[in-house]
Amino acid sequence: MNPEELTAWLRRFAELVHEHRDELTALDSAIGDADHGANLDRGMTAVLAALQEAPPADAAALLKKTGATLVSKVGGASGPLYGTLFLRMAGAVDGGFAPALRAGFDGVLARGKAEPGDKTMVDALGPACDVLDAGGSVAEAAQAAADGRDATVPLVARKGRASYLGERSAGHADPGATSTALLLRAAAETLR
Amino acid sequence: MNPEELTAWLRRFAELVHEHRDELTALDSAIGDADHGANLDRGMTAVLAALQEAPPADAAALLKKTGATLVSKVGGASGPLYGTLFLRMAGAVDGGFAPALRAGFDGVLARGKAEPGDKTMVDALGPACDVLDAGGSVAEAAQAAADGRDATVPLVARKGRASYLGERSAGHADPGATSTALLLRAAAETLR
Amino acid sequence: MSVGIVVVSHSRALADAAVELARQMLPGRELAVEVAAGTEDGGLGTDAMAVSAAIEAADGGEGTVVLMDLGSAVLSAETALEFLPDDVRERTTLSAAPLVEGLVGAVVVAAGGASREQVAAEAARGLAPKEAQLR
Amino acid sequence: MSVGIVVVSHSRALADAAVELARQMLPGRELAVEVAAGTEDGGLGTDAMAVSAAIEAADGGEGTVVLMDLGSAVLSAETALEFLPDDVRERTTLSAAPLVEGLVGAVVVAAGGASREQVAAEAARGLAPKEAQLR
Ligand SMILES: Nc1ncnc2c1ncn2[C@@H]1O[C@H](COP(=O)(O)OP(=O)(O)O)[C@@H](O)[C@H]1O
Ligand SMILES: Nc1ncnc2c1ncn2[C@@H]1O[C@H](COP(=O)(O)OP(=O)(O)O)[C@@H](O)[C@H]1O
Ligand SMILES: [Mg+2]
Ligand SMILES: [Mg+2]
Ligand SMILES: [Mg+2]
Ligand SMILES: [Mg+2]
Repeated sequence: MNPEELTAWLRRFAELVHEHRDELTALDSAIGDADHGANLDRGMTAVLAALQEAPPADAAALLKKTGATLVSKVGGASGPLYGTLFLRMAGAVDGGFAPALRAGFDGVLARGKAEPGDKTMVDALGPACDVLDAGGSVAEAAQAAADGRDATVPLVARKGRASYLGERSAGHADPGATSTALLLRAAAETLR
Repeated sequence: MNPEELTAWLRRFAELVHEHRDELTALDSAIGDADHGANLDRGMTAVLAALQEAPPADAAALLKKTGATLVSKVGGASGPLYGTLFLRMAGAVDGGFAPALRAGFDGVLARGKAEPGDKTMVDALGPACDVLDAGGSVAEAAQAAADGRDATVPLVARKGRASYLGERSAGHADPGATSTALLLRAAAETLR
Repeated sequence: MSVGIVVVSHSRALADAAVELARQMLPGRELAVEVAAGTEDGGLGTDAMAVSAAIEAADGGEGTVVLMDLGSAVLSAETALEFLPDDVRERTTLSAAPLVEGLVGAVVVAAGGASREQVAAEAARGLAPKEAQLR
Repeated sequence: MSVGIVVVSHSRALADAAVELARQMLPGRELAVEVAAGTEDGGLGTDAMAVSAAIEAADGGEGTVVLMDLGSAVLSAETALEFLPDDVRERTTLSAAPLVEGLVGAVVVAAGGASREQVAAEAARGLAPKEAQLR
């Protein structure tokens, strides 16, 4: 992958996050602390600024800078989680998008210790990785992420702040799974 | 007991606390948070002001007001402990100083759950009560309290902040036992 | 009516910040959370009368769960019980739960209408999320 | 040299107040206690890079014990480890201890020259004084 296409992806993700900021925050207001939209918007704004200020020479450096910026600027649990996603992608980006995203997903699993079905971003990211690994298109992966997000609605949260609510967390989409669906949608719109 | 002699006792205690404020704080600085002198001085100043403002009609009311003021104004552990001492004395003062002080001591034990030898005010108050109960004079009780204070020096604290220090708490007199020795000295100087 | 929460701390700043952090988990929801913290002159300490007043203020009939920072705050809270009306005292639970970690869980379940026992139990397992994450 | 202490919290005010409360137990004594708390713009959140910097600042060679408020602070602290030099990381202990209660015990034993394991053990038993008082 080259830095240009990755930059296009990240720009589009930042745009989508900004557009859906209030929706993400409303979801987090139902089962969390009402900051996921603000967190990610702040984080992605900082990422774009950092990339602009000193454009990284290659894809790995670009993903590393993205991850390092997110772990610092997001503030919430999604900071170290999205940050780790990009940091691990940096180490596997030579193989292309699919293996990079899989490496990132493994990083998210290791960092957050969530399992599928815990009502987290894992439930959107995992299905997307599975589609890509099976040879599916990025558009198909984006659809899988959106389906994964929808499937979080009835789940009871077992990780993160939403888990404080117990049974009351059911009936709402997970904010992180929702933003992850946007991340894959941005990929479908910008990567071949 | 009448309110006048109790007031004389409390005035003298307040005076002694004020005079020994820095010494009490220095002791608490070695094995605590360096506030026992300031705490008790503030508390007893508030007690004298409260008694002055609305002089209680009888001994029980006076002791109650003293206790209620201390639990509010002292700030540290010694507040609820000295406060409970006076509140319980109020219920037993009809029998005279010895049974009142014993009731107060029982209150301190119940409140703080310290045992003799834990390096607390209990180690000064207990011996004083024992002397009074055995028919000794208030002067002899004051001497027993002073001896009890001295005996706290080698002890390892098992209650209160000093217990955080473990073995390092040995080698210093306990601040609360030291102020309790002053309480009994004030009694010896003002009560027959 | 929900169970009320009372935060007893030696530090007013600590108590206020802990309540702010916990209230983040209640966007747009109501809950009686009262603070009794610090000495009158702004120093570090606890005041049994202030604790007693905070418990009465937080108690809307379903009782309260009281969280405290250190051992001497427990002494003040126990003393405060003596100054409460019998019915209020009987529905007051003093909790040994971790102040900050327990408070966050407690406000969430209290706002969800849980019983006093449930609120206290949630506070008591306040360290569980950190322990699970560090395992 | 003593073991250093790091406080990671979503709230700068909470961390500062907790450190003030704990430092009361060190009248006139020195100890490296560093805070990584809040977002850059003064909001509630944690920053892995700030945690990393705080650990390096608190580490005088004997390592550090890191206390955190909530689960997401643990994620930031674990991420911070990745950005530390190997030797510093190896002598960093992330503790699930109660933030406020553990901090008070930790600073006292750290200032007394205890090992990193002893400091972490003392922090872990931070609720013991409250539990003993409420028994
Ligand atoms: N341990 C975890 N593993 C995976 N995802 C998690 C975990 N904890 C939280 N999340 C994700 O993070 C999202 C919340 O992000 P955000 O609101 O920014 O952080 P915070 O909850 O700290 O305020 C959740 O919706 C969930 O998808
Ligand atoms: N549980 C307890 N039982 C009896 N006495 C205690 C207890 N805890 C503390 N003390 C006494 O209180 C004294 C400390 O008082 P002070 O410094 O005013 O309070 P704090 O320790 O809260 O700052 C100790 O020296 C000890 O004598
Ligand atoms: Mg959130
Ligand atoms: Mg948050
Ligand atoms: Mg003290
Ligand atoms: Mg004190």
